[in-house]
Amino acid sequence: MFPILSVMTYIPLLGMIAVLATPRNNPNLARWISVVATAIPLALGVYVYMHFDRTTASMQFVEQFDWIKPFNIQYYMGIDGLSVPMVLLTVLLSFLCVIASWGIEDGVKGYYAMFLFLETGMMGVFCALDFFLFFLFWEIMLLPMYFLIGIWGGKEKVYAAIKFFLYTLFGSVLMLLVMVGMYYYSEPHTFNLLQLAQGHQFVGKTVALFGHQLPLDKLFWIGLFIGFAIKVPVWPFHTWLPWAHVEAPTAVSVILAGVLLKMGTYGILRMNYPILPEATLWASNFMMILGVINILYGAFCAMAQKDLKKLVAYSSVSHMGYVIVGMASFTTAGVNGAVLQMFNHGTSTAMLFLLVGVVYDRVHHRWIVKPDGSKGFGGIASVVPVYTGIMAIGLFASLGLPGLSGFISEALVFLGAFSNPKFQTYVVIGSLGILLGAAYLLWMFMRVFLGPLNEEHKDLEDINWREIFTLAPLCVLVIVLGVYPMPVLNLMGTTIEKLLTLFS
Amino acid sequence: MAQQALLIALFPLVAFVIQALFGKKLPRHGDFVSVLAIFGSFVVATPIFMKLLTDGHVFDTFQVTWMALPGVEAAGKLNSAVNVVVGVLINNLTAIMLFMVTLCASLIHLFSTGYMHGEERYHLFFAYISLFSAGMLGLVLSDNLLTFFMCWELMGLCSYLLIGFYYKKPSAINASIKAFMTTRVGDTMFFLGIAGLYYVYGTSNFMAIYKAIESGVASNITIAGFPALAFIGFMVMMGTVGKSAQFPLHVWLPDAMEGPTPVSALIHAATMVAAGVFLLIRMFPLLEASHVVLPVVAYVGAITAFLAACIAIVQVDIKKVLAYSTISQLGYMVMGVGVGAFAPGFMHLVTHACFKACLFLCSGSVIHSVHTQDMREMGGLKSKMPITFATMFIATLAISGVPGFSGFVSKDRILGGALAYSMEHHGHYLIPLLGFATAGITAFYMFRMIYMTFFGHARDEHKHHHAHEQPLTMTIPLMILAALSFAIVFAGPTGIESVDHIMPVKWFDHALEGAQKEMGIAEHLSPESEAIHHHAHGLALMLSLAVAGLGIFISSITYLKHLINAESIKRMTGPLYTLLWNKYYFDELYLGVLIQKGLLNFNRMLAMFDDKVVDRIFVDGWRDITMVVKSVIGRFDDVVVDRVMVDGTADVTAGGGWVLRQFQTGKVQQYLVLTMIVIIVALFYANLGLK
Amino acid sequence: MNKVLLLAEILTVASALIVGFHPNILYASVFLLFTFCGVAVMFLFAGADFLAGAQVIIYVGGVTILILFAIMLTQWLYKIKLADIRNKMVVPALLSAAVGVFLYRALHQMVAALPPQTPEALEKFTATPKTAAIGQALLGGYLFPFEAITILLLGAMVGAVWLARPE
Amino acid sequence: MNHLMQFSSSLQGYLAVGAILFSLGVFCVLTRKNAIGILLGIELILNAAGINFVAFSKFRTGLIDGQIVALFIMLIAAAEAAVALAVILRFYRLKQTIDADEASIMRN
Repeated sequence: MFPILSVMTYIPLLGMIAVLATPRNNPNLARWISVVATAIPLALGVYVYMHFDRTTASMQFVEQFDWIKPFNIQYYMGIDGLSVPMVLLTVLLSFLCVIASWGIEDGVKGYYAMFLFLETGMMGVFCALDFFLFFLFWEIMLLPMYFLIGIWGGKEKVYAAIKFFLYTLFGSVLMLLVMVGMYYYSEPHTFNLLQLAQGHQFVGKTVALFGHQLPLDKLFWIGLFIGFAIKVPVWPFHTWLPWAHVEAPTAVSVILAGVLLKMGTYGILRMNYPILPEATLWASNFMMILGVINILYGAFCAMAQKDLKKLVAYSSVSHMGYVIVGMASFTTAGVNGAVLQMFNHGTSTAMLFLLVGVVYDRVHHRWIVKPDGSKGFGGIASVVPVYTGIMAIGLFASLGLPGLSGFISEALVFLGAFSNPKFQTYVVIGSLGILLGAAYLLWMFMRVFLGPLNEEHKDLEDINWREIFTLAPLCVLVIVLGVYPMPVLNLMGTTIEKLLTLFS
Repeated sequence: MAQQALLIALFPLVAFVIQALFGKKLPRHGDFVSVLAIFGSFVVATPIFMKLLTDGHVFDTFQVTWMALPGVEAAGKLNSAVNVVVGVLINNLTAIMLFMVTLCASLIHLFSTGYMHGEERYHLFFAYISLFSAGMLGLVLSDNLLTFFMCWELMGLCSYLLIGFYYKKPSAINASIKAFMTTRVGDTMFFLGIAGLYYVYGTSNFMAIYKAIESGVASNITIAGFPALAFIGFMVMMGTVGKSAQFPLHVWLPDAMEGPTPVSALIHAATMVAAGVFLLIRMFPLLEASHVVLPVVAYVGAITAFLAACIAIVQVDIKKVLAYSTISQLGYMVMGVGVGAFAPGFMHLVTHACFKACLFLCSGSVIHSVHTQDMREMGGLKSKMPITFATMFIATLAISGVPGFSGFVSKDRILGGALAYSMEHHGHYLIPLLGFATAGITAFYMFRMIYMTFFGHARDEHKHHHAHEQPLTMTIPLMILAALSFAIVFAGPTGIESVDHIMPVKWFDHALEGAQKEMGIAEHLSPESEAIHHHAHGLALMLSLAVAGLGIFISSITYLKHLINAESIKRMTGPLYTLLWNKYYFDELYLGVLIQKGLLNFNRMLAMFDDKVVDRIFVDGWRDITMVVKSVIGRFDDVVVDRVMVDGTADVTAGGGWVLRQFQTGKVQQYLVLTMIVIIVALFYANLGLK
Repeated sequence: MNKVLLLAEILTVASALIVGFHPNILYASVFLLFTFCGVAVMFLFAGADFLAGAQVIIYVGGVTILILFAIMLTQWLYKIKLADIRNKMVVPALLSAAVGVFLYRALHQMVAALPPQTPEALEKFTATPKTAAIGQALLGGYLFPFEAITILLLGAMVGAVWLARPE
Repeated sequence: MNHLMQFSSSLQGYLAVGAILFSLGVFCVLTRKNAIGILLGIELILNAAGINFVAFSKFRTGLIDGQIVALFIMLIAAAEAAVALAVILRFYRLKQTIDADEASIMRN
């Protein structure tokens, strides 16, 4: 049977090798190879979308064979309702980002090689069903990000790259410990996630740590949660995100916001929920509080930002807060809303970052208000009308305006969270986030686009066809999913139904 | 019939898409696309209205499953399946609203082709207006609160875009963001109400809710500590307060006058703000069931009406006067619903839509001709703009509550209801008191506006000279709207029931009774409350006539005959005047205190906290700690390990080497001596061994 | 016959003492000559007739004369200060005596370990001439050392000539 | 006297002479300052070794191997003496003296 998942994962790797082999003086060849290397997975992704069986919650397109026999480690790849939207998002965004980063001039070969390598890492994380394989791809994905930010980034790129790398590494160390712990404490020592999920193996056991017996499953849960929370990012661990976004080149921060943030929540849903249901129930209150803090904290900080990218970065923190609130509610609408929000946030934030990139490539600064108080951008709507139009769509999508995709997932998350009597007060507080979200995004739209034109930018030329080509699919997705979200929603329905049976 | 009704909303939507994408390239920038679309909707809406008129009742629904999330079949459990079903509901209320909205919108579209002629982003204006109409019609048609909320926010977006239409003016964009944010506050709470509905009933469909309330479901469930129905009722009310600019969220409507006048007419008079009241009417059974919320609604309505009316007295900008009058009239409607008189409330909504749209359009044509909004620069335009004067005067009579006009009919019934409410509940006398006071003040400031604009001598010769009557495309809508302001349209020639027995016009009352039955509101009042109502209405009739007459009288002696000098009154009332002039300092309170001092400083402080504390200390702190540890270990490594251990051994070996070297004397014989010693020792042991 | 052997041994020991203790190097060399003769006689009585002849030719004829030449070349005759200044002698004397004693005891114990020959075998051994047997042994079992010795001698000769050549 | 004759013609006699010669040779080497004196001592030692070999070949083994080894010792001693004297002459030419203590260039 054609190993479609592995092909999708390793085509970019082949692309990378091909790109490295191209002669240095011909950057365009490298660009076209990487376009092809991302187009093929996109095509396969569409094939997977067509042939994905929506009625069953079991794994599909499975590839499973022994890899390291003595430790019972398998090369186990497969996708279900949870990972399909993420896979599609990864494939789509990678394709668009490769086209969006046409403007990179220096070190083109290195840039595209790293980018394709990153795509392999991401695909692997979403398809891996063996903890060891998952962890392997998780680390693979880290490396190219470090180089992409560290080499092609902005002024303080090295600081940002190091901070990003060490932060996530700290998380993955905890994950490693838990992985080994799980391998050791599971009856037939295994890394296979599905087997680990059977029989609540870690519930009763305790482990002696620092002199007293600690409950094993809660320990595992906290370890995994911190490892993934850093990625999401959840409130206390989020400080790497503004740095990484501000310093990363456009396409990289699109991928960072569009896909990498989702790995955290995907990880929690893939591992914490099925394997440690009791611990998840025990910590649901804790997660909900963190989610609400995320929403409000991100929104408040975003309001005070002067840099466009930092503002969007903090808005991502706020929107990921919705995902956590949705997840922690354990209701059908909530969790479905959370996974849909992961997809929608991916598309709308990708649009915002691409748009910020468009203006950054022309003017090489992103100040709404310059640090010295003078006007950064001002009233450029009159100069670049088409750009303003698309920005408005992106803006109102992430704002959660009905008719666009942002609203659907936000509404589902809040309806779901509200129908769980325990969390109603949290939702009332969290709804303040919707309000603040509108505030800082519209404030930015006003300061940058409306009002009197800032003379500095009167010769700003409008958006060109290449940029429109990258933004068009996202616009279509945002509008179509806003009107009729079922195409994505029915992908995940049955899987989430099975997942939630653990918690009712 | 419901499927065709869907077309009503789709026509403007299609027009929006065409206009937004190709508007610029179409001839006349595509304004005809929007106008045709809205007229198309009007044409589709008319048969529905006719059906209501002929057989007094119309009902049809059409539903489709929008979102289906699989889950456990049993309802009420956490992971139970969620099926979001949306659709179209046509009943008496919808039919009337459809007809009224499409009519007003069409007339305003026609008017704005003239008014907006030559504007820079002409095509975008029509795109936004079409989108707005689609939103409003979608709201009226939707049979559940979710799509109702979606269209509600879509309208909020359009009002934001249209208020900020002249985006070069900073005041316009501030006004637009203010409008959006204030309504957004209301919307967020409204959304929580919807979430509450889904929690309690699992659906937000009106019909389902009416039945559930009739069967008395969920009287004991609590949401976040409050009784469920009270929570939902309060949240829904806050939605209305936000959208219909009721106190305390009314600050955005006066600033919304920054937008072009047709926008003010369409959005901020006839339709959008009315949507809030329409929501209350749709959710009336729920509000009634929660017992607590209705009085609050009544008080909010009364207070808003009175406060807005007072401010309107001192305004000099013609559109601001009308804006505050709108807020005041909306307060009336909300008060009507609050006191249980939801049929008169709905009637007032319809009548107000017509005459307020007419007033705004008249003020638009006045502004268009004299190019100023300040009444102090107008005066004596009666002769210059006869048609505009005539239509405006009719609308003013209607709003002031003069019998024979539509305003009088609905306002009188609301005041009657308020009086009956206070009599029945032996308290709350403040509501009718404020109601009658507002009626008087309304009459006063409306006639003040008429006199200052049209009567007396021209205060600004230059502008007076330029004043001219508008072309037909602008005056026809005025005339039609003025025609609709007569009482005969709604309840008979004079509007006074006792008099109208000879030629009663009962269609409106029958429609409203049908709607009430549908909603399950018992009209069967007990006999004594029947008597109270009758008595109240009689008393109300006398009072409202007296109050209106008084208002007109005072207004004419001060502004027409100038017997009382307005300036002297102003000086006398001193502080009160400044209070009113500054709109009770609400703007300063909200913008200054809440936003500038509170929110932005909090954000700056939080962002700074995030950078300095969480980032620096929590994260870089680790780096500093590792630096310290590294240097300590580094020094330890140099001093101890390197010096003592390594070099030490080197010295020892060197010393040892030195000692041994001394044996190397170079004298051969001494070597032999040593060899001999060794041999002896070896032999000695050998001998021992052998033995 | 044993008296001659006894005399030879006493001669050897006495002259060895003089060689060891006499301060004058010339006298020591001469008495070394006599030691060698005594040793030759001992060889005779030990049945090593060829060896005794070789001893006389090599040591007495060659080595001692060589030593005398060396003395003549390195000590100025007219001021022969033949007295060899002897530094401390006590420690070496004790040392060499101890070595001698221990050596003798060790050999003595080894002797006990080997089976003695019968007297008539001893007699027959001393009587039979050994030259033929030595000749065969040299070119038979001991061919390799024999050849090695010839090369050694050649090397020594060339080295000595090269070293002692005048500048 | 008869006992003494008995002893001298036996193996122990030869060994005693050998041991005495050996120790006198060692003494001579250790105490002589004159390089040639050292040579004398060495010759004595070698002869002592020869005697022991011959004695054992007669009194114990009855084989001529001992004698062959003694023969080889003689040959080597001759070669050694020649070379030693050449060295001494060279040293004399260098240092005009053949005092053993002068030859200490190789010291520590």
